[in-house]
Amino acid sequence: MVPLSWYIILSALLFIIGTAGVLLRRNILIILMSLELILNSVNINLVAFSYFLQDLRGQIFSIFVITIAAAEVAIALGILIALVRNKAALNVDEIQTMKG
Amino acid sequence: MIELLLIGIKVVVVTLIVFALPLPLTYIERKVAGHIQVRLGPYRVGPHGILQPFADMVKLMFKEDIIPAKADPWLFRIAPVIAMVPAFVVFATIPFGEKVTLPILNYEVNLYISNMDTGILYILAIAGLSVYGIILGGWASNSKYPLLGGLRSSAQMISYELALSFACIGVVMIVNSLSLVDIVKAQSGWHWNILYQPVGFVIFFIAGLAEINRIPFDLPEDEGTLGAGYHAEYSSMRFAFFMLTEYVAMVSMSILIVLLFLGGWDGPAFLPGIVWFLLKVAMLIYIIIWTRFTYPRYRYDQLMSIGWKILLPLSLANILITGLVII
Amino acid sequence: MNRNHYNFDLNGLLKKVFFVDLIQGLFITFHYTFSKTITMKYPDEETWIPYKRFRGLHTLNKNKEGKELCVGCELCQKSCPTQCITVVPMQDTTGKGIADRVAYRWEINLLRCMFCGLCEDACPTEALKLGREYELAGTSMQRHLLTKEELLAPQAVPAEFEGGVIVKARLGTDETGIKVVPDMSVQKRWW
Amino acid sequence: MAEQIFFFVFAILAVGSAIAVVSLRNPVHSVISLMVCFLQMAALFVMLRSPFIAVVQVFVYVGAVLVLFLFVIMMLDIAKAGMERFVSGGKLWVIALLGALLLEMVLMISRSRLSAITAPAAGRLTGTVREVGEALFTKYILPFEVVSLILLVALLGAIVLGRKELR
Repeated sequence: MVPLSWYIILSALLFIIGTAGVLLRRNILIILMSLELILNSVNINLVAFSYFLQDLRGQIFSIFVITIAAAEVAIALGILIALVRNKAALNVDEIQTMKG
Repeated sequence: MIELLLIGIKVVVVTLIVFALPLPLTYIERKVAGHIQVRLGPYRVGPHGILQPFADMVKLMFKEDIIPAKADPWLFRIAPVIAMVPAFVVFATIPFGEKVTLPILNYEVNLYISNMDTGILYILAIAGLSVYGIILGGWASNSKYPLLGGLRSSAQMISYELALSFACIGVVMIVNSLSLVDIVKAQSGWHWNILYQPVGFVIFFIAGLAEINRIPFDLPEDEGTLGAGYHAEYSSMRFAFFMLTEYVAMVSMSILIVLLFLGGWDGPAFLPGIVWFLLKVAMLIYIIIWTRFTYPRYRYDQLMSIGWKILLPLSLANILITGLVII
Repeated sequence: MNRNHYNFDLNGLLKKVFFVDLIQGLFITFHYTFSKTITMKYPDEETWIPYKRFRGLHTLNKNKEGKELCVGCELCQKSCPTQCITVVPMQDTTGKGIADRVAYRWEINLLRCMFCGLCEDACPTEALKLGREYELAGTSMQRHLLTKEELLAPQAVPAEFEGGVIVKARLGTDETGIKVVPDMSVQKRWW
Repeated sequence: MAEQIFFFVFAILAVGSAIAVVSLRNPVHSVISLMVCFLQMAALFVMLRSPFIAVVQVFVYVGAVLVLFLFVIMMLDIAKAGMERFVSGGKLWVIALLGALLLEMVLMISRSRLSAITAPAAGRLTGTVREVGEALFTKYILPFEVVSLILLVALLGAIVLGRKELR
């Protein structure tokens, strides 16, 4: 039987890896993927608790998380395409339009 | 223990059958094509060319395996496998019949590997993965025509998966279950879903043709404009894997249509259920081949407008009307 | 004013909705599926006999008494644009030719021949004809350098045969190449 | 026991592919690793008796979101963006901080009362589609509608952003 803490540790690991990706990489595509990774690590938590506590709320909320993540990706990639079309930059450090 | 053993045996048997199916299917497709075009088709290898697929297989095995110099070697190698795996994994939840009693052992066997609670969703989800092989194969070749083929297929598959899934929802609403076994059981006694969901059937069939890249929607491998499309750079067994995938996808799509709309193994009692099932699947495969050699290919903008402007609204309306009727 | 533009075409709409045209197309191809095929089962079972005008492998003729018609005049050699014909005449009094001059050697290099038929036109005694043998592929050089003796042997299709038919055939293969042996007794028309 | 072996296989593959996602230079390779990672997560969801979430994960993430990623990557020119040097010397403090964060989390988890929660022998929840659906459409109907509204807005936003020229 797999104890609950294992799932939590796995999700913590994935969360840290995702955060590292966001903080270390400068490629905007990789940053978006790392964000997806973070969201998914939270999903593992939710589903694990849902199973171990026999509560459906975890599953329901992981569905919501997945939906929001899909919406986020659609918008983010739309922005990305518009950005590349205007500035031809994939590096987040080069995108400083809002800085003034 | 015997249950596990049985599942193992079933997995092996189904995999072997699915692996072997493309051999007769290529022969049948070429024969039907020949006769539709007033030709003979393969004729020389064996009586009426019946050994032609084996000759082709041997030829493909001994061809040189070429990897283009500028290709991404890792993705280029793995893409055919990524394409092939989903096509086979789909069969994990496809039922071929209900229970049969083995004649000698007197043991009841279910004619499916697993009766999942999320049957249709699982199949649609896994079938959606098959696009990866095509996209990656096209991208990894580092050549313009395969890349265009990969791009086309990714756009096409996302577009038509919507209509395909929505067409399923009508059936699911009638049956009240996602499990394929339940869906077939609900259709027993001539209550076939094609009678209740004719629009859904037509949408599913058309979107299914697009999903498995068959004419009139085979834009990803358009010979006329793309020179074989996403597998233009592939040769030898890697090319064979792509071919295998396409034929297996054709079989699984026919099986899905039979299960969802044509009553599965339901039929008059003078033949066993599995025979009816196989007959229906064979008929659908024939129809798919038949349409291939009847219709021309659509243009790409036509393909997109059919998917988004006709099939998607139609499938939404179908769901709406089904819901109203059920209430 | 042409109001045709605004007319609502119910018939056309119904045709579209029920895929009438598409189904008609399907039935056309279905009809063809079971119609007679026009493919010739060429090397194995059938072969095509060309018309008389066909220009295939050369043949040297004999007259009714079995005398060689070739008089060794070398006109064919002179007229040949690719110079693939070699003729060496000699005097002969044994009467195997129609005159006392016959060809000592009459050789042709088929690899250079382009089957233009000028040699046939140039021949004054109608000894040289371009026959109807067209399976000329082979694996050795010797097969393409034909001598007088080989050309004097009668071809499978007789010269007076009209041609333009499919006949039964048998695939005969030897070490030099592929030969399709026609069986002239069973004939059928094209299509 | 068998379950633990499976857990380790899936977990190691997931962590390994996640590391590959953030460390590979080529974005296409990153997407493939992310696909592997998500598939492992789906497998973990199946182990947690929630097959519906697993299928939704495969359907939405692997089948749609990542294909979208691939599509966008192929449309853009990644050749020059791929060759970046991403762990510069100044970023070492980030790694140290993240390591500290991980250590803290593991400590907290190990000292918490989580181990007291044991897996239910025969749970009430079977994670069937019926259960999830009933909960979604009765108790959680409001969040559901809000999420569908968000999806609609996202759809419109993506269409507006993707147009050739913004007016």
